[in-house]
Amino acid sequence: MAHSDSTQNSTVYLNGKLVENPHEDTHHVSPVWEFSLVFGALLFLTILTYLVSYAGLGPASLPVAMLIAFIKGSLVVGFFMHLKYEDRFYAFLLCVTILFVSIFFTFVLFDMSTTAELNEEAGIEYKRHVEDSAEAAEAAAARQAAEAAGAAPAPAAAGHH
Amino acid sequence: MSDDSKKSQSGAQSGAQSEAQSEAHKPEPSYLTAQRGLMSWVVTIDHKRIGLMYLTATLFFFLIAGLLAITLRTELFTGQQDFMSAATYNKVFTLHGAIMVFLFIIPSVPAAMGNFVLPLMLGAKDVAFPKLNLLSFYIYCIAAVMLILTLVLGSLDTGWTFYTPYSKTTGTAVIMATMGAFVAGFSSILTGINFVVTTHKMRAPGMTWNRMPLMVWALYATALIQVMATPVLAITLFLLVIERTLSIGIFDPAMGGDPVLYQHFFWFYSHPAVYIMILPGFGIISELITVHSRKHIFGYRAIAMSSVAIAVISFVVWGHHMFVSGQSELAGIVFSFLTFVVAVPTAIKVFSWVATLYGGSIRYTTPMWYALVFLWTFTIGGLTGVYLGTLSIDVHLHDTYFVVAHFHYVMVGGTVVAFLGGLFHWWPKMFGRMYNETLGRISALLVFIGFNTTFMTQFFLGHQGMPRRYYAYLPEYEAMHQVSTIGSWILAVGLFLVLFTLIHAIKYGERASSNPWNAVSLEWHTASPPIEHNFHTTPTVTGSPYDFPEIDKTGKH
Amino acid sequence: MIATFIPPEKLGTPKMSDTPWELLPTASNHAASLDGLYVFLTIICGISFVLVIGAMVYFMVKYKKRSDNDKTSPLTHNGKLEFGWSAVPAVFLMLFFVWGELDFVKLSAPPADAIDIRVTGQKWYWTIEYPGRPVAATTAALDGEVAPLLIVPLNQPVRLLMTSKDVIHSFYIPAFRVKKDVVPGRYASVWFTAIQEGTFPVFCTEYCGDEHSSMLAIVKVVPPDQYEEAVRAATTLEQGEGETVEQFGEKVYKSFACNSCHNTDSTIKVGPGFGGVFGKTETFTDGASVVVDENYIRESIYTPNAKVVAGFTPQMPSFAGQINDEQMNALIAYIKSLE
Amino acid sequence: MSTKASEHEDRPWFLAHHFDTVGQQVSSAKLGMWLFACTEVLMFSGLFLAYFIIRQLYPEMVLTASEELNKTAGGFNTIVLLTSSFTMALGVRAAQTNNNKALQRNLLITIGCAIAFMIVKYFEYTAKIEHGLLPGEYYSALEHGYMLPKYSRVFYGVYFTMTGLHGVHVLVGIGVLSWIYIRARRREFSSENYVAVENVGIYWHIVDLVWIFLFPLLYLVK
Repeated sequence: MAHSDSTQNSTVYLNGKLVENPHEDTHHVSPVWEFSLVFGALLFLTILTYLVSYAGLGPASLPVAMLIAFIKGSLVVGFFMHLKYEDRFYAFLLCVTILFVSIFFTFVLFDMSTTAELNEEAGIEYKRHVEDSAEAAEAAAARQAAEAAGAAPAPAAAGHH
Repeated sequence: MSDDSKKSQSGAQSGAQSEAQSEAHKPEPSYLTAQRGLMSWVVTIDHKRIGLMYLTATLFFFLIAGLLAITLRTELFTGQQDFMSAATYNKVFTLHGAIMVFLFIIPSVPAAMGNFVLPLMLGAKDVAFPKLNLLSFYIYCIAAVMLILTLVLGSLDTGWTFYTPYSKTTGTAVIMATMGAFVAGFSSILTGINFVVTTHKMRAPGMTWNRMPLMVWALYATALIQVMATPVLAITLFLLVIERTLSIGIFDPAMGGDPVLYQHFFWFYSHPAVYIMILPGFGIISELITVHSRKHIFGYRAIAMSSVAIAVISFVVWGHHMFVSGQSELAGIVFSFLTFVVAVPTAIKVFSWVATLYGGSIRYTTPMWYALVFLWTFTIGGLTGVYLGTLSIDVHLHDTYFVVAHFHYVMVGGTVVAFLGGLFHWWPKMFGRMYNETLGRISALLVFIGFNTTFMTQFFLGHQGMPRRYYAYLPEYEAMHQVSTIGSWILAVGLFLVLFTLIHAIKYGERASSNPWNAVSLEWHTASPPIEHNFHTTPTVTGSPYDFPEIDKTGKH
Repeated sequence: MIATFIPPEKLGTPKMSDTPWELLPTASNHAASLDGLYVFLTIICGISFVLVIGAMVYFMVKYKKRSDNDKTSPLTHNGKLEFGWSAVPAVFLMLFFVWGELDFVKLSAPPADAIDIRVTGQKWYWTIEYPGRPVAATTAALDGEVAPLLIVPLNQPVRLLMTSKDVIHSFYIPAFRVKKDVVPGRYASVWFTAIQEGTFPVFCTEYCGDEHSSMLAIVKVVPPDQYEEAVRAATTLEQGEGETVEQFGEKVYKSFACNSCHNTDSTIKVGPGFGGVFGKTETFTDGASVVVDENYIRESIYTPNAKVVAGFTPQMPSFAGQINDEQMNALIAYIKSLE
Repeated sequence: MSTKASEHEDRPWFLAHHFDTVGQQVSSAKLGMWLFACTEVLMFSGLFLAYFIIRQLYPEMVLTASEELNKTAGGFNTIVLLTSSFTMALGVRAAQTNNNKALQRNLLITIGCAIAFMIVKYFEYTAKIEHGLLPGEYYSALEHGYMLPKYSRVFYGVYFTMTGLHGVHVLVGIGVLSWIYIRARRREFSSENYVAVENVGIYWHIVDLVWIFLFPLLYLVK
């Protein structure tokens, strides 16, 4: 609290919990060996991502690469940026940001992956790219051929995306 | 800055010395008269002066966008072309939307009124980063110049939402307008950072989180949204400009992208933005209703927590703008459910305000009238939001005048009415002058009548199927449009009367005491207009900001 | 001007609805349950509005300031009341959500036996293509004036497969309560079963530029037995007997909505005006110039972007495969007759 | 200009008038910087989402188009940025322990690494421009003999947007770091007044953090 002229540093308790006092500030100085250790770990993890990309894990390679990147990120944030020794609120802020980023990602990618859900049952083929002139002519010809053959002209599209 | 320089030159400290111990030597001059000359305004870092500069700029743009709205409504008086061509009409409605959103309603309550009131309410000498505050104002001015420049470069006809692929292919000055909004976003981020840090670190001794006025809670929640949502607007507009210049194809279907992605990016910012617009209005209403009915707020914790809850949930509901836009139906169902979750805290707030009136001693001053008008219009706005959140009804009502009526009820009926109430409430504190009470009440009545005639008819237009942004319409809708246009004229008269009353009060209003409403929160414990660094001695807070003397503590009530 | 080619009074023969608050005609299978939810929602919201504003007005009157030393109630919160007024709205909201969601799923999943009609949105007109019929850009609907016409059989499910050629449009039939954004690059689908005969207007509800408010069309519901006949009549564009070539040319001109971009006098609209254009020498963006004759008109309709008149942008769509020779000759004759 | 003149003597020179104690000023500055860091993360999240969207729309196109990127240059740049982060952290530690010489040395190394990063990026970009692997209309990979899938131009559009915006942040970082270096030479920083160095450190670590996520996604994608 701003203890202007009154010298007492009025620590305020709120139902038993010390109200976060804006004036104390952690002066934690981490030792040099801690930084070098973290730096070494980061270099090792970078080489690890490099190897993982050649290991050819196939579909699993993206989650593994993201996991390694997340570990490297938390090392940088935790030690290089002192978040481990800082006021809890800064870590809370970062977690809220990551929460909003993940909300943004999950909802948009959920929408993109389920766009054809109800349409698929109804047989609507869901085309992503616009038929350019070459494809349009080709599709029109296919449609004529289907009509000539009397088949029900399902909206066949040449070249799925 | 024209009307600021006409400050009263008396300079003498206003009469009553309300501070704890009166100063021995000549009383300190107020922040308006402490320094003289234009330079003292241009390079000021005093949050009160920056607040006034923001107020003048935002009210100026409110005037411009308001006049655009009047020309719109007058053009729509008949179904045929009256005095504008279709292209001009599209440019006018786009500019009405863009200027209102980016240059008036987002900066007005937080930056103009919040800058003035927040440090005073916290008992602080200034905001945490005064220079950053001034930088935020000048970034706002650059954004304003850029949006005015779009007028010169062929104006903008994409709607304030800049939907692609239309905004990619149209020939109007889309790049200059998007860059203007991009820069306005940074001014909003800086204000947001400033307010979050001020609320955390600059509170007076004894002011715990539960002893803060609810206006501070609302500004804090707004600042959090401003910080967390505006960067996504920055990247969206950045991608749009790159799409137009380098056409990277992320939003352009012909090159493999998808326009619905732009809508996801845009609405991820824009729905939290509508809560940036309304949350400060909630804060003002909590202050007005308690002070003018001499009652402790009903459900302090519920209102404070619902401000933060709205701030958080507002990030998960943006899909309800896109139910029929080709978004997947399953995603639509999820968004519709979450939209109803966000409706509950808003309802709690409205019920708590009405409950605050119970057992009070209500003084019908102008701010109180505006608060009551707010309750009427915001309840209608909120309830019609439920219509648009329901999936099947939104299929029918999406992009019709029902949507136009809904968001005007919440924006004009909500934020603007609360803003006007706040202006009347804090005008004595800002300028040390009382406004003319009868003129104020007449303006409240005119605003109420004009507003409701204009936008109530648009609900019926909407459910009759009248599409939005239509320049010419079917004859069936003509009668309702005419009623709406007449209503908009009444609303315009009401707003001009407000402007006149307030400006007139600065020069000719009689002197206001430091606590005309004998309120309890900290900003009323210093002189009005306040001295340069707010308080002689930093006040210590012992109780809640709503412990009015009239509250009967004897328990017999 | 309202749609240059659709006079307002000729749209929607049964008036949309007489009084503003009356609901629209319930002309499709979705309309009934949607209106039911709409009325239920209005009743609940009306009651809660009356309760909230009534309480406000009552408190305003009862607790107005009587004297300077009034005593006000120390009440600051009441747990049960606050829980009550959070739970009750939450229950009603969930009710609305579930009812709305059930209708929405019904609205989004077309039945398998629906008739497929392809609709293409383009800057400022709709092209409707019936199964097995040649593409008819705009079909004759009303005497003289012409609007895109969607002919729908009574009591049979119809599915519209829609896409757009340039920007996002939105196909909205208020009387059927259906709407879907027509996004370029993907198929959007809307389905309904018309249950009331008559014609109803169709709007474009997603802002798409200058003539957004003129992008109208008409839905015409015909009994199932007359459906084939009506579709054939709507999609044939031949020279009726007693019609001069120029009159037939004008019908073709309006059917393909040429007038939404080109005026019939010499003023510029989006493209150049055709008044007195025949025989004039046109200079192009690349500086070359040619005397306007039949071949130039034919070529600039089939491949418009080959030669673009100076001062204009190449945004005219190609009509290759849509206009047959007979219609082209009539069109040329009509343009020749314009002064 | 509070009227208590006497109270002014014991206020340290760097304490602003509206703060009451140094602790309040330092914690306010740090909270402000962390909020700015959050806005940076949110801004780059938009670009990462654009990348994931394209990866979902055209999976095989992204794999083949990213083969053209120079992995060793990307790897070298990652190492350079990690070392600059390491020396930045040491610099902040030096400021905390009043070791002005070490602070200046570390700041110089960090600026050096940042410039090295930009030089490597310059060579990468010129290589791409020559091969025509450019976004949007400027995409002319075919003329340079690259048979790439249909929508590779969109991948290169996102590649250039992400690495370009990150590059701009590195340039801004160089500017801010040299400003701190100038103030360090003027001996402004001490164990009480080092928050400016720490804030620049937070900014620089965020720039490094973005590259840590950007490198595997763009270069090593499989």
